[in-house]
Order: sequence, then C-alpha cells, then structure tokens
Amino acid sequence: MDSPLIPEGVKRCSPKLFFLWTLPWLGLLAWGGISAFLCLYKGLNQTNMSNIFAFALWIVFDLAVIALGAGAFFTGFLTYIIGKGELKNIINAAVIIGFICYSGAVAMLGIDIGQPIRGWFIFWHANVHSMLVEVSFCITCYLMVLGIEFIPIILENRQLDKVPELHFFGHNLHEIMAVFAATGTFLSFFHQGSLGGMYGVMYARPFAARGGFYVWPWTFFLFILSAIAAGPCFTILCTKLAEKITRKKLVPDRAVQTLAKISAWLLASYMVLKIADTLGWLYGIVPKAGLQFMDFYREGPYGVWLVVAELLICGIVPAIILMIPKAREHGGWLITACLLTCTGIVLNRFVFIVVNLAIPVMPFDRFWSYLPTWQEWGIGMAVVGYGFLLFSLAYRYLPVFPMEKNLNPVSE
Amino acid sequence: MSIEITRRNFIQFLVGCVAGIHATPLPWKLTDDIAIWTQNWPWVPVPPVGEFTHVNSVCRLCPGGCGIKVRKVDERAVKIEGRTDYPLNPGGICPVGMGGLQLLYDETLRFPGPMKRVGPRGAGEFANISWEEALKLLNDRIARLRKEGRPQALAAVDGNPRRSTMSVMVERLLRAVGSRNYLNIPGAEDLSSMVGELMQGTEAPVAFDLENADYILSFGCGLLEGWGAPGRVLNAWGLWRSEPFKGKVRVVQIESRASNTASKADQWVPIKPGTETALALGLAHVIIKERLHDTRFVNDYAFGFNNWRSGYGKERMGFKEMVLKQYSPMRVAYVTGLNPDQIVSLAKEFARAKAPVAIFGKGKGNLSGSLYEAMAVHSLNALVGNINRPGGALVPEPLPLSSLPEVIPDDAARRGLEQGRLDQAGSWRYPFTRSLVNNLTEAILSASESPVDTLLIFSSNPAYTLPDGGAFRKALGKIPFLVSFSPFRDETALMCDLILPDHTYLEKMDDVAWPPGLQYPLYGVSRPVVDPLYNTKHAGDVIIHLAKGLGQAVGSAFPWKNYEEVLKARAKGLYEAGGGLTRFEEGQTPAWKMVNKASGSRPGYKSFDDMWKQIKGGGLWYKPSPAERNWEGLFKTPTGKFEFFSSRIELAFSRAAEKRPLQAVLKSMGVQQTGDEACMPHYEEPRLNVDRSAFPLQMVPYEMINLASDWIPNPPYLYKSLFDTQLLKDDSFAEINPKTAAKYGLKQGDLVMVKSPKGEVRVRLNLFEGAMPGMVYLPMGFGHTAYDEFLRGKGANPNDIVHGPKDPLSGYPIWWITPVKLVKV
Amino acid sequence: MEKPAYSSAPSSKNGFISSLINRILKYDKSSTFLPPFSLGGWIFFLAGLIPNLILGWLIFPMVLYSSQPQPMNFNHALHLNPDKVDGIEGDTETDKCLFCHEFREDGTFAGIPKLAKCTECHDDPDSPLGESAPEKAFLTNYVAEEKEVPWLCYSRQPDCVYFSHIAHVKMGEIQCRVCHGDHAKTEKLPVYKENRLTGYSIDIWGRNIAGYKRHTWDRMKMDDCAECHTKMGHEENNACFVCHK
Amino acid sequence: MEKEHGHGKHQYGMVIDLDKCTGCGTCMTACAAENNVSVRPDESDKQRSIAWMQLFKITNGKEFPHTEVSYFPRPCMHCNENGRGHHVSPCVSVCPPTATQLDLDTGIVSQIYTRCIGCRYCQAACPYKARYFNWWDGYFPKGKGLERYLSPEVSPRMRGVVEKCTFCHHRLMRAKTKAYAEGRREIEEGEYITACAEACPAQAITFGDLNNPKHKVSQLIKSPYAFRLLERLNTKPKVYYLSTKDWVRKMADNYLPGEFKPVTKIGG
Repeated sequence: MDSPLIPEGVKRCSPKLFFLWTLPWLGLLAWGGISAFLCLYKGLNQTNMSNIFAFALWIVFDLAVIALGAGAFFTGFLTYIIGKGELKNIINAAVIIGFICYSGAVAMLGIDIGQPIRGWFIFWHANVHSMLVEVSFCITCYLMVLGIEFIPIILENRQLDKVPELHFFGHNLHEIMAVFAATGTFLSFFHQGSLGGMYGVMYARPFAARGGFYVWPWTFFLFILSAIAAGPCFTILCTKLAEKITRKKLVPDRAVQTLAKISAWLLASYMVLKIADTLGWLYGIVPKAGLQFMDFYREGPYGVWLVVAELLICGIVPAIILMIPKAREHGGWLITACLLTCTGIVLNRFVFIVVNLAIPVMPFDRFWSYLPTWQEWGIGMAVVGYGFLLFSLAYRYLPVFPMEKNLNPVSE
Repeated sequence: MSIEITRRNFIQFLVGCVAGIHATPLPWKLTDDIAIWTQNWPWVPVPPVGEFTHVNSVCRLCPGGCGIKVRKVDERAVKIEGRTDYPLNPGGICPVGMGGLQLLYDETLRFPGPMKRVGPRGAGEFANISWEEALKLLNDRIARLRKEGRPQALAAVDGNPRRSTMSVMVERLLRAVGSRNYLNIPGAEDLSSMVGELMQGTEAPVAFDLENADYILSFGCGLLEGWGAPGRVLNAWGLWRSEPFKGKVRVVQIESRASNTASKADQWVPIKPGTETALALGLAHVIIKERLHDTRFVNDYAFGFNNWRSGYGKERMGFKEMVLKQYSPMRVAYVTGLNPDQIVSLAKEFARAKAPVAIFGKGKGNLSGSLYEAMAVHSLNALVGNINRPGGALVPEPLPLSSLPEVIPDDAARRGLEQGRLDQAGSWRYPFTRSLVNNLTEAILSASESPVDTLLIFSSNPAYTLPDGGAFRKALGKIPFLVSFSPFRDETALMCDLILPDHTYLEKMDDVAWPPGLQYPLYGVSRPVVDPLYNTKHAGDVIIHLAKGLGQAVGSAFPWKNYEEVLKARAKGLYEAGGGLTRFEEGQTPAWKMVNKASGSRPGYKSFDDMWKQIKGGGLWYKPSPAERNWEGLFKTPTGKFEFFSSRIELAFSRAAEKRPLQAVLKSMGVQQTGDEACMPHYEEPRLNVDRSAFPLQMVPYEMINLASDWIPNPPYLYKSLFDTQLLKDDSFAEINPKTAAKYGLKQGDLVMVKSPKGEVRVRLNLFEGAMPGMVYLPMGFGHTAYDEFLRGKGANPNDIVHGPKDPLSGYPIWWITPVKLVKV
Repeated sequence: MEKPAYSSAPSSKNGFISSLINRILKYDKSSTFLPPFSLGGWIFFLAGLIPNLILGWLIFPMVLYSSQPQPMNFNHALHLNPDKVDGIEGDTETDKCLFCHEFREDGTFAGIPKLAKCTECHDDPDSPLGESAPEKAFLTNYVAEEKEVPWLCYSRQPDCVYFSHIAHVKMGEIQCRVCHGDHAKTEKLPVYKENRLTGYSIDIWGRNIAGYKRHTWDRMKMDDCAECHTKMGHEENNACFVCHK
Repeated sequence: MEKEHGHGKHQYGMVIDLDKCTGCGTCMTACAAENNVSVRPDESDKQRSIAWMQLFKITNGKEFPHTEVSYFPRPCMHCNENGRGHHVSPCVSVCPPTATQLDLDTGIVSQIYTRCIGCRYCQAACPYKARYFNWWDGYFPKGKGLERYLSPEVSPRMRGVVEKCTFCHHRLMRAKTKAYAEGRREIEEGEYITACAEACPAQAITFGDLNNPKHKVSQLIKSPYAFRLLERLNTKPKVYYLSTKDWVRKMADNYLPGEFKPVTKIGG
C-alpha cells in the first residue's frame, strides 16, 4: 500500500507490521507529550529538580545524546573532509542519528528552561562570557546544518525525487555537502567543547572546576574528545541494532571497522588525558580548596564506584577491546565495547551534572540526592521514542543505507 | 489569461507570503510582545504605587509591647519595622512581630464579621449575622442568667495581660453582672507577682535590671526564645556582646536542653528538668557556707534567714539552717545530675560578681511555673543583697494608672458575687493564686451539668495553648454557650457558638501596661495603623455596649462612651504621678542607663490632655527611676522585711487549719513538706503517680522565638526560618539524644508515637546531641487544627499529652515533666 | 524529462570546490539549478506578498491595540496659559509642570495629580472657575462625589522598571518634554491605546508600529533610556539595577 | 583588605557578628517581608522554598553536655570575583542572557527577573546556594488577600525565574531619592541599610560601604576574628562574619587536617 514510497529494489515489512512496530514509540511520545504539557502549563514544579539540582535528568539526557550524536559530524568530517570514501555507506545513518539527537536535545532544553518564550534572549542579549551562550549558538546553528544535511536524504525518496526542482535541489545540496560537513565540524567542536566548559568554569565548585588553556578549561577539550570517541560507537550500535531488527546486512564491515578503529584510538587518547586531568584536579584544585578526594564521595549513593565504572570499566576496557583488531572484528566484542564506551560517556556527563550538584560546597551544608518524576522521565523517553520513530521512517522510506540493495539483492 | 496552478506556482506563492510577512513589523513585534507578556503575566500581582508614609504604634502580639513603625503605601500597610525612637527596643523586633502583616491581611485566618455557629462545634461552620443580632443574642443570655439568679454562671477566660485595661474591663463586666468567675490565663507574670507579694510584700511582678547586670543566672528562662519583653531582652543580649560590656558580662543558662539561649550563653548548666529549686537552694548553701552573702541585708532587712522565735517563744527554723542542713552540694548534685564542684564554683562565681542577678520564668513565660522554685531563685538575689541595686532584682512600684470607679453591684449581681470562684483561686486551698483555668476545667468536667452556662473568651486560645492534655477542650464541650471575641479562626473560636470578632492589633487602640520584667515603668499605647478591614468591633467597645444593654445597674459601671475614654481615664493617673516622659529620641541615653542615676529630664507636656495627645501619637509613657533605693521601708511584708520565711504563707496555713487539721490543709495544697520548710522555698519531687516502667522517658515541651506558641497564629513567613529537622511536610520533630535513640533502636527521621498517660502524638525524631539523655523534647506551636493551610495539620501539639500533678501551693499545672514512652510507627 | 544519473555529477574525489565552481561557471537555464521565475511566477509571488504586507502593516496594529478614551478631557494648554488661568506658578516650564505633577517630601514623584491637588483650586463643586463642559462634569462627577478621576497613564512603565523622576528632572535638569513630549501645549488628551498582549500603553513602544522614532519622546523602551544615558555620558547608569527593581 | 574592594566607587558590604546572632530568624522574616518573597503552604521543602536570607544551623558536634549550637545567616555574598581572579561573580559570568550583573558602582550583584530565562546555570555555579528559582508562581491565592501587603518597591517575581538577595537595592534608591530631594548627591552612612540589618534585634548585622574607611564595616573587617564563607575559593564575598569561637570559624571553610589556624592574638 505504501510500496510506491519505499526505495527501489529493497524489501520492507508490511505496513501493518510497521505500524505495530511504531506503537511503542508513539506511546513514549504520548507520555512525553503529556509531561511536556504539564511542565509548560504548570511550570517546572512538575519535576523533582530543585534549587540544589538546578540541572538534572534532562540536562544529563541532553549532554548524553549530544555527545552520542557527535557521530554525525565526525563521520561527516571523515567522509567529506578527510575523504574516507567507505564511510559514504554509513554517513546517511550518522546524519539522521545526529539530527535526531540534536533536535531532541534542543526540544528538551526548550522545556527545561523556566521561561521558554523568552528563550531567544540568549541570542538577543547574549553574554559572550557564558559557555551556555556558546553552546546555544553552536547547537542551534549545527541543528540547521544537520537539517540541511538531512534534506537531500529526504529528497531521495522515490516520489519526491520525481519532482525535478526538488531533485535538482537535493542533488546540488549533495554536491556541496562538504561545505556543511566542514561547518558542522567547526560548530560541533565548539559546542561539544563549551558543554564541557560549562562545568569546568564552575570555579566555585571544586568538584567541577578545572584549569585550562586561555578561556577554555580542560573539560572543554575532554568533552570534544570523549564525544568524537563515543559518537562513532553510537553510530555503530545503531546500525548494528538496525541490522539485528531488519535481519539484514546494511553496512559493509569496512565502514564499521574504520569507525571502530578510529574511535579506539580517540578513546585511548581520551582516557590518557582524562586520567591526567583527574590527577591534576586531585593534586591541584582539591587540596587548594581544603578538600580530599573522599570528601566528594563520603555519603549518598554517588560513591567511588562511579570513578571506577567511568574510567576503568567504561573507559580503559573498551579502548583496549577496540584497539585489538581481532576483538573489534568479532561482532559480540565490538558491540560490548561500543556499549561500554557510550555508557562511560553518559556516566561522565551524569557525574558532571548530578553528582557535582549533589555535593555540598559549604562545610556545614548537607548532601542531597535526587530522583526524577515521571514527567521528567516522560520527556527523556519521548526523545528515545522520537528517535526510533524517525529512524524507522527514514529506514523505511529513504535510501539510508546506499549499499543495502547490493548487500541484500531481492530475488525475483 | 488563464494560469493553471502548478506545484511550482504554489511554491512561488508561499515564497511571496514568507517574504511579505517578514517585511512587516508583525513577526518581530509579536515575538517581542509575547516575551513581554511573560514578563507581565496577568496573574502575577502588581503592587499599586502611591505615597509612602509611616505610622508609629506598639506591637501587641505579646505582652512585650515593642515599638513598631509601619510603612504604608497610601492605605496599605506594607512593612512592619522596629522603632528606633522607642526605649524598649531601639530598632529591632522579634520575627513574629515582623510577620504581623500576614495576620492582618490573611483573610482566611480571620472572621469577616460577627457570626453564629451553624455546623457542629469545632467544624467551623458559621453564618454571618449583624452586630445588633449578635449583641442581642449575648445580651439576652446574660440577662436571663441574672433573672434566674445565677449570674455566676457567666464566666470569662481572658488572655490579656493582667495589668492591661482590657483585662480590667472584662473583670469589671463580670463583676457588674454578678460573677467572680473571671479567669486570666496564668503565666510567668502571675508567678512573679506572687513572689513579689510573698517575699517583698508588693503584689507586682519582680523586675530585673538586666542591662546593668554583669552576671545573669537564668533558671530556664528562654532569654533568646522570647522571655519577658523579647525586643528588650534580645537588645540587651546584643549589648552584653558588644563594647564596652563585651567579655565582662557572663550569662549562665540552667536548662536541660541546648536551646539557643543555652548555646549562646557563656555557660550552659544542664540539669534535670524540675530540679531548679534544688539547685538554687544548693547554690544558697554554698554562698552561705562560704560567707559570700550580704550579711547586712540578710540580718537587717530580711526575715527568716536566721532561726527565730515565734510569739509563743517557739524556736523556728530559718532559711540558713534549712539550706545548710538539707541542700549540700552532694545531695543537690544527686538530685540535679550535676557534679558537686560545678555547683560550688557556680555559687562562688555568682556571689562574687559585681551585679549578679538570678532570674526565673520557664521558656517564654507564657505558661505558669512553680512557686517554690521562683521563690528559691529570688532568694539568691536576696542572699547577695542585689535587690534594688543596679543590675539587680527590683521591687517595682505599681504603674500609677488611676483605678476605675468602684462597681456598685445590684441585688442580682450581689447574689452572684456571694458565690465562690469555680476555680477556688484565692480560697484557703490556693490562697495566693489569682486564677486557675485548670481548676475551672476540673470543676466543669466533674460536675454532671456545667456550672458555667456562658463562657466569654478574650484574646486567648485556651483549647490549644493550655498544657492540660486536652482537658479544657473537653470542658468546652460541656458548656452550653461559648462566645469568642477572637479576630482569628483559632481552635477555641471554632468551638464557639457566637463570634464577636475584635480588631487585630494593627486596627485598634489598646495599651501595654508595663512589659514583663522591665526595670522602669512603661505604658505603651497602640493605635489603628489601618482602618479595620472587616466588619469587626473593638472588644472594649463591645463590652461597654453590652453593659449598657444590660440595664442601668450594669450600665452604670461603664459610664464611658468608648474604650478610648477608658484608656484616657486610667492614664490620668500617669499624669498625676508626674515626672513621666512621652518621647524617646533616637540615639538618646538609653532608658536603662537613666535607671542608674535619677533622670533630670522633665516631661514635655503642659496639661493632661496634652500628655494624652502625645501618648496617642508616640504610643509611649515611661518613667526612668533610680534602681538604687533604700531598703528601709521598702518591703511591705507583714514583717516589713524581705521574707525568706513567708509569714503570709504561715498565716494562710494557720487560717486554713482553724477548720481542719494542718496535715489535711497541706495535703490539699499539694505540699509534701510539713513544718517550717513549707513556709520557705524548698524542693519537693513531684508525685507523678505513674508507673515509670511503662513510661520510662520524660517529655519536655520547649519554645522557639520563631514559632508563635501562644494564642497568636504563627505568621507564615516564620516557617521559612524553621529547619526541616523541626518541621518536615506535616510532621514536627521530637529532639532526643542519640544515646536514648540507640537504646530504643530508633534512627534519625523515624516516625514515632509519643505516648503519655493522657494520650499520644505522632512526630519524627531528630537526634540532637544537645538533648539530655532520657528526655523527649517537643516544640510548642505546632499541631494546630484551626486557621488556614499555612498552620493547620502541621506537626503535633505537646499540650495534648501533658500529664502532671499540681504545683504545690500555687495549684498551677506542672507541664515540664510528662512521663512518656516512644513507640515506632 | 529523463533524470540525469548521479554519475554525471563529478564525485567528490576530485575535490568538491572545483566541481562547485564548474557548476557555477557552466550555469545555463537548463542546468540543474532552480530556474528563475516566469511572469506567471511573479504574479503568484505578489499574490502572496501583497496581502501579507497589508496584514502586517495595517491590520496587525489595529488588532494589537485596544483604544480607551480618558474619563474626561484635560486641557493642559489652557491651564498653563497665564492669561486664562493664574495660580499655576513656576519660572521655568519644568516648574510649571511640577506645580501639579509634584514631588513628594521623600523625593518620590506623585505622577498624575490626585483629586486633592485639583481641589486646591476647584474647591467648590457649585462654582466652576471656567465655562468648559469638562470642568462642570469634573465638579459634579468627581469633586462633589470626592471620587478620584480614573486617569489612564500614557507613560506608565511596567512593574519591573524603577524610574527616579527627581534624578532626571532635578539633578539631571532634563525637560519634561524630552520624554513626555509637548503635553503642556495640548488642548485635548489623546486616545489611550493599550497593547492587548503586554498591557503597555502604546506610547512605550511608540505610536509608529515599526518603532520608528523622530523625537526623543516618541518611544520609551529600555534602549531609549540607555541611548540617552550614553549620549549624556552616563554609561554607569546603564547598570541593570539603576532602572530595574 | 583595601585592595580587596578596590574596584568601583562604593562597595557595599555586610558584617555579621555571630557572637551576637541569636538565631531568632528576624532577619529572614524581615527580608521576606521587605522583598515580597513568596510563602508557600509547605515551606519545609527546603530544596524549593525561597529565602534570600537563609539561616544555617551548626553544632560543634560534641556530645552532651558539651554540645553548642550556632547559626550562619547567609544572604547573597555579592562576590567580587569568580574564583579565577576575574572581577565578576561566579554566577554573573555564566548567565547567558545577561540577567545578572556585578554593578561596578555599588558592588551589588543585580538580578533582573524579566530578563532571566530560568536556565538555572547561575544556581549551579553559586557555591553558597544564595540563588533561588521560582518553581511556582508567587503564592497569592484569590480571596486570601495576601497580595495586599506587597511592597511596590520590589517587583514580584513570576514563575520560572531565579531570584536572590539584592542587598535591598531599592533602599539604596530610596536613600538616593531622599538625598536628591534634599539637594545632596551622596548619601550618609546609615541612610542605606538592608532590611535584615535594620531588623536584627541584637544588632548583629552591620551594613555599609567597605570602600569608605570611615564606615563601621570597613573597620570591623580588620578584626582578627573576621572571616568569610569559603574564602579559599577566592570568590571575594562582600559579606563578612565575626566570631571569637574557633569551631565556628573553622566551619566557614574546608580545611585539610592541621590546616586551620586558631586566632592567637587577643582583642580586635
């Protein structure tokens, strides 16, 4: 029934089945919709955020998806600027994932701020010293870029492609994609960085504060590095997931392996720097503030296990796995490693946001802990649902994986 | 020409639209305006601007009577501030006074006008009625009682301070009607005046020259919790901690819990609650033993210090012998839980200080205390001869207010007045007590039919504030007709049948006759800061109106047109006394300094009317007088001396013993000690007659300055200053020592039931090192069942489970040692 | 039309820039760029453009603002004309304004005078000082009733704004007209228009919908304050808290 | 110290004597009443309740009967630096839409509610928790009449913005206006003091210009017992505390074992 929309020469499940598949994601979206309405209509008292946890689940989600979405710009960068041809087969997927992550993040931010209608003040009355301004500018611009990068993929839909203007338009976009890839890379580097900077510049919070280079604290660079290390892993995970679900091979191994290899090295170097940074912090900033390492993990659920989990289990381990060719060529190990890496990044963002705020700075103050409300989960989950939905639609109606046809010849 | 619309055309049209609209101000201005809309949401109040003015008045939320300056915008009061031109509290006031506007403007706290009950008692369902109707209802009721020849069935419970004009008015009304059952809510002031009467011979509360003292020995007085006149005491505290006094003034707090006062004091002496008497006498023991006492005073100006011979030549025991015999540091240490050396050094420090003063009155002083304890403490002041000396305890001359003309009761009234008081105050059982609400409660509960037919309730919320395990609430249920004059929807008012709402203190004129404990006479007059917001009437005017309505006989007792005339009539005495001042300039010599040297300042008024105008304007009359006064002829006791051994008590005993055996007399007075000690301050362990194994712990209620625990509702602002270890959601906290908690396997934050023989309350636990092991400390001021969402259902009211015997001699309830147990929920 | 194969497009191998330049140089109508509008196209374009211009420039302002007349007219010119009205003293124009729009003792500005001010002259409701109908109405409706006139304020700033008249008028010696215009010379009070969305008087944004201002008093937005501060060399007064509360 | 507050013309600051502070909470009430701070039915939710001036309770942690309690009244510290030597408060440098600024002329950190977008970055950056977010609209229910005591000098906040202590800036404006009316350009010491300083019944709070050597505050901060909260973070607060008790001073900052130096010099 929707067959004319489906790309030529590929097989897709029946509309009925597809519809059933979308139901859970629509459900999540509905949940999110209700939550969003409540938060906008009644205010943020619907959440468990507080004056202590000024940033919470949503910001964790934001930073996480943005970091994971980094696959888009980085793959784009590798494809168009470095000219790694083989990645052409995965770039579309990367772009779509990126678009999903960023649009989701921006939507979430829109609800997270207390006065969404005044959101544009950030741009109009920008305070150039605020890392958040840098973030906002870059993310907004980059989202446009992603949009532009997404358009040609949409226009490649069988029906749309029939319209000459659209075809030509899309085709030309394709031609100059490199320009956007370059812009995207530039923007992304900055906002990934400034996202890290946001925490590094909390000079009055010894837990987050960092030294740095010029206006950029070390977290600035660490976040970039961690993002471009984890982004590809996430892209890999998504394609692998898609392959699992569709029971098809969609991306040639070469593309995947290239990504895996690159992120292996990035991850490794990230870990080195991250550990260096941690030590620098531990022997510089912490004692200067009259604190000791354990002061930060004395009470509450957020203990030392976080450090172990983030640095060792979700950092060093996957780095090693990915660096060993044998290991990363083995599907299971590859996925495990990618999973660990992504978890590590999410953990890292979580620590910088929630744990950072949970720890009191004034000696006589006390430790707080935080559990999100269903409204907060709702918004977060909505982004997941939206991601699945958009990706499924894209996969169904757009030539997301150029090689799919060749890898899975339809026998007639 | 015909154009067929292609897809392309449509796109072109859209481009046109987009280009067009963006070339107009619409999108841009709209974006701006919508943002501006969020900056001016219609539901966010915009306070109207206007002309700023100030109105000086006096705070009447507690007897302390601070000077307040209310900032107004046109007709609205927007802020209460302390007056810098008021001698009592130069600049500062307490948090409750600071939040006063919320009590004025919070509509759901208040009665909009006279009402009568329609729902069941306590449900708070009322119907508006006119003042005429309301007054007629009450009028008929009283008239009927008088016709039936039982005017004494009309009773009044009054929370106005003893010396205030309102209390005089209420008592007067009852007298004119023919009832002696006027009950004033007992507080530390009444105790203090009993001490004054028994030991110094003047029935006026003992005053303390705190500002000039250099050693303050406080027996559980919540100096920082609202004791005395809070504005004055907190100011004094500031003085003690700043030059030139810094480091030279020593404050010692005797209290079982690390309260603010205890913590901020220079020394905290934690003793078992209720053993203050023993400690005081223990200190006396040491002082006498070490010969540190003022021999001149005790020998020449005191009676009953040394042993003496009675008329029949019988050797009688004196204070000295009693103390030396029975209050050795060892024994006292055992009773109080201190160690002997502490007691010795404390006594020495006290006696050696230049101007030491020992003060009494538990907590804020809202609640009654123990008579023998107060006497014991005051005897320390006498021992060191620091009476009517700078920085000592003073024998105040009563405020020279002129007394109102004598009431001439008619026959109906006379018949009623012949009946005794229902609370037996002043009878042979309680010879020195003025009123005993707890006894009234008993009388009502024990009788098959309530002896009180109509109860008038003024400026008080006894159903909530009385430490009687909820007995008074039960008693109210038995009284046929209850009338409340409260402006607030308090617990008691909600049980009433008729509401005749008074103005709030910011809407009316009224007086503060001598704030408690102040060393110089001060008469403050509050005035309407704003016009009454609702259809309320000044209770004083209502009384006058009511009396006039009760016929010539009663009406003639109230010859005045309105309440102000009454105030003026009384104030006349101030003028006749002469020498008083009606102005206090900011930055002038503080009044407490003038007390040292007789002030040469002459009054700034010519005639009485001139003075009255000034008092109304400035709200103030005060008369700094020298503390230094000769002991000769100072004491108006039967012996003309300061009495360690109260001859009045002895007289009361013997009078009562004329009809019945002395043993029986003492027993029914609750005095365990027989013999001479009974006439002197002495320690008796109260008989709780409760199985202590069932109730192993003791519940001690405590007060906080930032939580109103008296009849005034707590201004919501103050909840900001409470910690979430004091109130969390709807649970208040009991403070217990971690050791006690461990003993019963309890943890921080646990929900527990505090069970006493009288009942139980639910609280959370706060483990506090400053709590004495074995004690359970419950804050007062929580657990309201009335008022609005700010106060209702928040925490527990310790009064509901208070259980204890009566204080010997005075008959007041003992509320500071309730046997309890903790049961985890 | 047959659709060109992607292969025809130079792949990014030999550099995207060059390929881009090629395309631009080799531009021709049949190329793959969007062809320009035909005449028909322009018509459709305008069909979209013009109604929107009308909507934005003409209809929008009418919808955005509500109009309310003042409770009664007040003739500033008349009151300030010494031949007609005496008693309004003051050497300078500012002083004359301040005669009614006065400063209070604490330095705050009273703004539109209260009835009490008016009745200093118009004291007797039965004996008007002039013949004008508004005055009679004023005397009967307000003076006699002792009711305040519910004037609508053209220059009321939002609640978040703190403006000290005394700082500007007394210390800064700025003429009233600089911000309020020549009210003194007007005989009729203009219609009061209020922004339905923001609740502001139209005079804050200015009567010109595009926000174009010819005189200093045409607009009273934050930027106008800042502009003047800067011009007068009082940059420091652009600190937020100087004008916000 | 002089260098400390070198910047700008005036540097308004506060000195709180903890030996005098009785923990009565009048400052909190006065502040709330002065600044139209919203009061909600449940103020026990300390994570969300608003108190520009906040009391913190501290104990010396000793066992009964050696326990001692003291209090830290904490207004906004109006920091002069962000901890990295930049002349800007930690919160100011992070605010995206420039809704909060460090006023050079007064040293007061301003907060403009109508500019704030409620991103709460400033809250995260402030180590003193001096900034409060409006999780709800102000609590002024219809028919309760509470809005009647609101002061027109401070504009009530809408939901979704951050607010904080302003050192009662409107009182500075009030004082200036008065001075202008009397033809003065400058104001005298004491003409401008905060509501909390004015209200404190024990006169524990002193307020004035730290740049003016004649003002009491600039003398008080010379005392060896003077200290600031979290001084080691170099945020250069303009709120000072006085306490002769070592354990109290030790509570004001984090110290590694043996780092804390009790005051040996007596006096001051």
